[in-house]
Amino acid sequence: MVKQSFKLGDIEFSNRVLAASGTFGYGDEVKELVDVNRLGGIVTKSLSWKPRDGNAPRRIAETPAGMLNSIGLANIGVHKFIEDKLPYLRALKTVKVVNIAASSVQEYCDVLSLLDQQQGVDAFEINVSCPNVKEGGLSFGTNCDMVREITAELRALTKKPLIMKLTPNVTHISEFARAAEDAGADAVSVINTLIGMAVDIKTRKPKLSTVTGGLSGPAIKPIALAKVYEVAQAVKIPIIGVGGISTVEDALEFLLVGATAVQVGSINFIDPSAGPKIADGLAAYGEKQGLGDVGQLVGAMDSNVEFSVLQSWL
Amino acid sequence: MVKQSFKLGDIEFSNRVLAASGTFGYGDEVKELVDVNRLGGIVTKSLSWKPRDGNAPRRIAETPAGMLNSIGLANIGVHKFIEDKLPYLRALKTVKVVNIAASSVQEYCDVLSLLDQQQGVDAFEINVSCPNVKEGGLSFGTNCDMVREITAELRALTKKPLIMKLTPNVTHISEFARAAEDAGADAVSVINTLIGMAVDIKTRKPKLSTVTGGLSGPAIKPIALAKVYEVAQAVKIPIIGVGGISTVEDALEFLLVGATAVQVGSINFIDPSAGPKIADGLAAYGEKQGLGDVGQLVGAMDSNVEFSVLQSWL
Amino acid sequence: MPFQQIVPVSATEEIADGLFVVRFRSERIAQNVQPGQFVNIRVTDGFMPFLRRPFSVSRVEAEHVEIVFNIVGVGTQLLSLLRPGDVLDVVGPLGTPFRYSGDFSTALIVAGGLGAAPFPLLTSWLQREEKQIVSFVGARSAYQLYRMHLKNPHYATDDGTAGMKGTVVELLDRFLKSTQVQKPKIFGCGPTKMLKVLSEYAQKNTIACELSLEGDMACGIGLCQGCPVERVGGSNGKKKYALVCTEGPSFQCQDILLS
Amino acid sequence: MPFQQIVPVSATEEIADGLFVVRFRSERIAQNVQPGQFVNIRVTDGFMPFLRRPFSVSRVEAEHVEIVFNIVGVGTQLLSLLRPGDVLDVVGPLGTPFRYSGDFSTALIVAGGLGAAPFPLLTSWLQREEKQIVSFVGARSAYQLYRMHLKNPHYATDDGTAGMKGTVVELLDRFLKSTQVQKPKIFGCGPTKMLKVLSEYAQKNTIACELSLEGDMACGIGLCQGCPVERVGGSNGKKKYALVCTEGPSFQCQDILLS
Ligand SMILES: Cc1cc2nc3c(=O)[nH]c(=O)nc-3n(C[C@H](O)[C@H](O)[C@H](O)COP(=O)(O)OP(=O)(O)OC[C@H]3O[C@@H](n4cnc5c(N)ncnc54)[C@H](O)[C@@H]3O)c2cc1C
Ligand SMILES: Cc1cc2nc3c(=O)[nH]c(=O)nc-3n(C[C@H](O)[C@H](O)[C@H](O)COP(=O)(O)OP(=O)(O)OC[C@H]3O[C@@H](n4cnc5c(N)ncnc54)[C@H](O)[C@@H]3O)c2cc1C
Ligand SMILES: Cc1cc2nc3c(=O)[nH]c(=O)nc-3n(C[C@H](O)[C@H](O)[C@H](O)COP(=O)(O)O)c2cc1C
Ligand SMILES: Cc1cc2nc3c(=O)[nH]c(=O)nc-3n(C[C@H](O)[C@H](O)[C@H](O)COP(=O)(O)O)c2cc1C
Ligand code: FES
Ligand code: FES
Repeated sequence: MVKQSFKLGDIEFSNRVLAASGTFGYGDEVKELVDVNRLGGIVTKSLSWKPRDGNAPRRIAETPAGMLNSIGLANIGVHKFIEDKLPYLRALKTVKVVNIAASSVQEYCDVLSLLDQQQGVDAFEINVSCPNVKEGGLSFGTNCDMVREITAELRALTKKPLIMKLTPNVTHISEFARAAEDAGADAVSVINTLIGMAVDIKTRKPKLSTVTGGLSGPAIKPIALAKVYEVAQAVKIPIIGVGGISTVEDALEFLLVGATAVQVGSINFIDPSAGPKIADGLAAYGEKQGLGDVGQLVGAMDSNVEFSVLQSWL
Repeated sequence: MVKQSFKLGDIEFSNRVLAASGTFGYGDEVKELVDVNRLGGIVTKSLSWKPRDGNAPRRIAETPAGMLNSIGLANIGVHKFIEDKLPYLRALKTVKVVNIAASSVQEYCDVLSLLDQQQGVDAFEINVSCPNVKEGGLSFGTNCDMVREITAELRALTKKPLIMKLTPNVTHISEFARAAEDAGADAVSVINTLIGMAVDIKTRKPKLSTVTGGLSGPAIKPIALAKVYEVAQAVKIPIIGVGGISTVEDALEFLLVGATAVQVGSINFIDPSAGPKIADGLAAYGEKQGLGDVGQLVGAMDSNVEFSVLQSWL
Repeated sequence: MPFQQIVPVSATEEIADGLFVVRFRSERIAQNVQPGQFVNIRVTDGFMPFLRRPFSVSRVEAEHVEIVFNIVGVGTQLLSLLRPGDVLDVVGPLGTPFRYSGDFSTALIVAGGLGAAPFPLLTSWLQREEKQIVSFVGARSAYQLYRMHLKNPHYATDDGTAGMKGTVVELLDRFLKSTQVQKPKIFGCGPTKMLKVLSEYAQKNTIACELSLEGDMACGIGLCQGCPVERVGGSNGKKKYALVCTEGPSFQCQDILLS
Repeated sequence: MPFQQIVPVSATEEIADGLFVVRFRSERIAQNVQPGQFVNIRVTDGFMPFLRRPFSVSRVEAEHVEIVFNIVGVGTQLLSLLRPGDVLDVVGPLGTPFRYSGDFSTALIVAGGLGAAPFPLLTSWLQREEKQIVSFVGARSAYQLYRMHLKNPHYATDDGTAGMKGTVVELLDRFLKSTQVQKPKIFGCGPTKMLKVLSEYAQKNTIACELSLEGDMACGIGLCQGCPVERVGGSNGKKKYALVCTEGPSFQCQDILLS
């Protein structure tokens, strides 16, 4: 039997496939369709201090091999989460990662502090792709100093695994990963959605109420993979790969370039049991390859290739 | 009859659809398959001072609704271009835009100066997604000052339309567009390819010999559209939209968000006559909508939407 | 309680020009579905189109489930090409059903275009509840009119090529002005613009009214928060939303704001 | 001179387990194609898969063109599902043909697996040129062996389930050691590893040898520079490349470096 589990700090994940934030609700919506415990972990929808109703419709647009969303961080708020959702989650064997969104550093701290005391919250993932009210709405995640500051502040507040989820909408994502590492993060999740948009030709209006939105799905997989690879060259902390992963082969690509684990996002909408299937597939692949541990695949890409940064790809 | 033409400086394009650099060779490869004169213009493969043999195989990998390439700027060099290709091009009625790649500012200047004297070269597009040898291979295009400098230097050397082609692999592409505008560019092309990669699970090697490559095709259309929209809010010079455009509807989306014209790239590989088809489609659409000029569609998106930068899209 | 199942297609039929019925075998869905619920269908093994497509369950016969649709894009195009023997990846039954029982005597079924889809199933359940039923179906022209499996149907077309010339809400109004109806309840489904007019009509005339909405969905099962409809009760700056896929697609008309 | 055409499929056949033939009608391609050339086929109207798929023209009969393939991925899967009456978007004929005439008397055809695809057409042209032909076909096992439309065929399989146990180059070698051949020329097609061995064999024994390569292609018509093969004559730091789609797929073995 090939080993599937891995650890982040004191927390042991039974396998390397997690459900990504915002694509698996709070884990209870699909309990009839999927055996949630077959996932290595679930990451909750981003939680903020107060509930958020989210953006006006239309929030979803389909694109070639992908989708745009503009949910607006709609969530029930941390208090209702603790009351209504945590009791169900607590009973699960899978690792519960709570994702946090906020519009100020203080709000990140408040939400995390409150959750840190709760039983059933195993780890934190921090969504820094949120508009920073103080900076007129510019995303925290595109400012390296902000990412460092948020990481440091939160690090001081919790001993649980702290995962910083990075945005790909920057020139050098590795700088942000390094900032997170320096400030004490246990891991980084790479990537959140890419900025994209679509226009309805008939009405001549943007398809999404917010004009632009976040692109996800198979279309972005090559970009996500390149970002994970870039980060893997830059930091020593574990990387959780996310972006377009829909099959076992996709997950393998992410492990090979250096991801310790992966998250499956949009594919949950099409196949809610994609995560468990991919986890099983990774185990079967490891078995077939005669590996003792799926972890042996992490960073195992054969990169003995003639490569020079002076080569351009065009 | 709806007007299809538009002008850039003194150069008149017969319609708003151009073939993108690197996806239409030097225009002579497909003369038997396509009536090249039905395109508003053709942009040549990037030319450098000396010929370049390009990267080792493998240079192409297919991805969901897109492709990765790592051609390595393979081209015949500016001298051979003038000798072998320009005579054919000169005879064409379509606008000939010559795209230039270089590894130093001096090389950009040398290539442009030589071409500027040639009859049959109507305009220049400058590919700044090239590794800058002086900066250890970092792309010119991710450094705003470099883009400004290259634009200014080249502006001084030519009176022909100067189009700066921007890379999307930056945090705020509009800053680069503004730099190009300030330094005297006549237009910007938005976007070049996105950095991406793919791994062959069987060999555990990167599919491309250069590990990472450039992602193009329908998959990136939502990203390209958002970049064009961002640039349209920031500059007054014309924008040429490029990225994943494969249908008339795609082209319309780009015009609506503010592109003056579009380029079709990867779709040429699948359907070499996609460009003329899209041009005809735009004219037919304009006709049906009772427009006098296809140009009336430029920036005609109805953006009367409730929108605040404080809204996040996740 | 929804299931995800690979089901065999038992029939595909073009019942009118451009109007298709696909029937598949699923005992579990057939036994569990209630009127107004939908199934979410994966139309390709690949990723284009990427998302599932939601369709109301239109009829159930023994272990067979029927959906009805016309071709609007690539998803419905692919569905129309299915042949008996093909298989389909289906999630369902999903959503909150119509409140088909309760304190009303006459069901006034109001359908715009293929908004008729959920009503054959609703009709058979209403008959079990021994409700009276009158149906009103509107379309742009005779051509697009859905005419099957409905009780006491009245028709309206925009161009007058079948039934009354006018909208289906005008048709309903004319009927109610000429006919005494005891304890009516409207069940409406169709384009949002029509539902908005219907909702206003029902509220003005204080008739109970339930609407089945269509909205863009990514998941259909409450995971993505992608399918909001505005809920009554928000304050100006802060709107409140309900999810069409789980809290709907059926809503009491006074609970939601259509735009 | 290539054409882009929408052509009707006239037949699809599984000629052996997993081995498919698709035949389509195109007078223009049928009349213009030369052996070793290929067609580039769009396997879907959509964008998944995104790129066309290149296939050697295997046979021509009147206005009908035949390709042969086995299912390796999504593209060949889609092709295998084609039915007579379906249409196909085809670009061709493309590439540099085999030099089928010239100063040789005996053609030694060497095929690995579905590398046999271009040889039925080559065979008929060689016969017109009144060349002698001997064919050598190798495969992993009897199961995968291509056995049709070739002249004087000899077989080899890795597992010995048909013909000689061994590689097709060993088979060729054994034949040449036991048979006197006047002015031979090798035509090879198959996996790159096999072609590399064949090329070395031909050069060591100074036999003229032409190889038909497969390579990843984005366009197939010289637009993308995506299909390089290393050309002899580069210096260490600066390699030289030829394009498989236009300068090939047929190359003289001494002109290229396989890896
Ligand atoms: C609860 C519900 C029940 C429905 N029942 C029926 C029915 O019984 N019969 C019927 O004909 N139609 C029904 N629809 C509408 C049907 O889902 C769409 O017509 C179909 O998804 C269009 O797919 P397409 O690929 O053919 O069109 P596309 O060209 O892909 O899309 C055409 C338009 O359909 C809309 N659309 C695409 N995907 C979705 C989606 N996932 N959800 C909602 N809208 C979408 C988009 O706005 C798009 O502009 C229902 C929709 C919902 C939400
Ligand atoms: C000039 C030429 C002639 C060929 N003739 C034949 C033939 O007669 N019969 C035959 O069976 N095969 C032939 N091939 C190979 C055939 O093109 C591939 O097997 C086919 O493209 C695989 O497509 P797929 O979608 O089924 O597989 P995929 O799963 O998409 O791809 C499987 C593998 O095929 C390769 N491939 C995919 N797309 C291409 C492409 N555009 N060009 C080259 N390789 C690709 C990739 O390396 C990939 O790993 C030829 C290839 C070339 C270049
Ligand atoms: C509808 C939707 C909602 C999302 N909500 C969140 C969120 O609340 N917080 C977060 O950190 N990421 C959110 N994401 C991003 C995903 O977790 C993931 O990073 C991204 O979608 C890329 O992965 P994928 O291509 O597998 O979907 C959301 C994505 C989608 C599609
Ligand atoms: C194979 C290939 C080669 C390219 N070569 C160049 C080039 O030489 N110079 C350049 O400026 N852009 C080059 N591009 C980028 C395209 O011009 C275009 O910006 C990009 O592909 C996005 O458009 P698309 O999605 O329509 O292909 C190349 C793209 C591809 C796919
Ligand atoms: S469609 Fe995903 S929550 Fe309703
Ligand atoms: S495949 Fe494009 S140049 Fe050969």
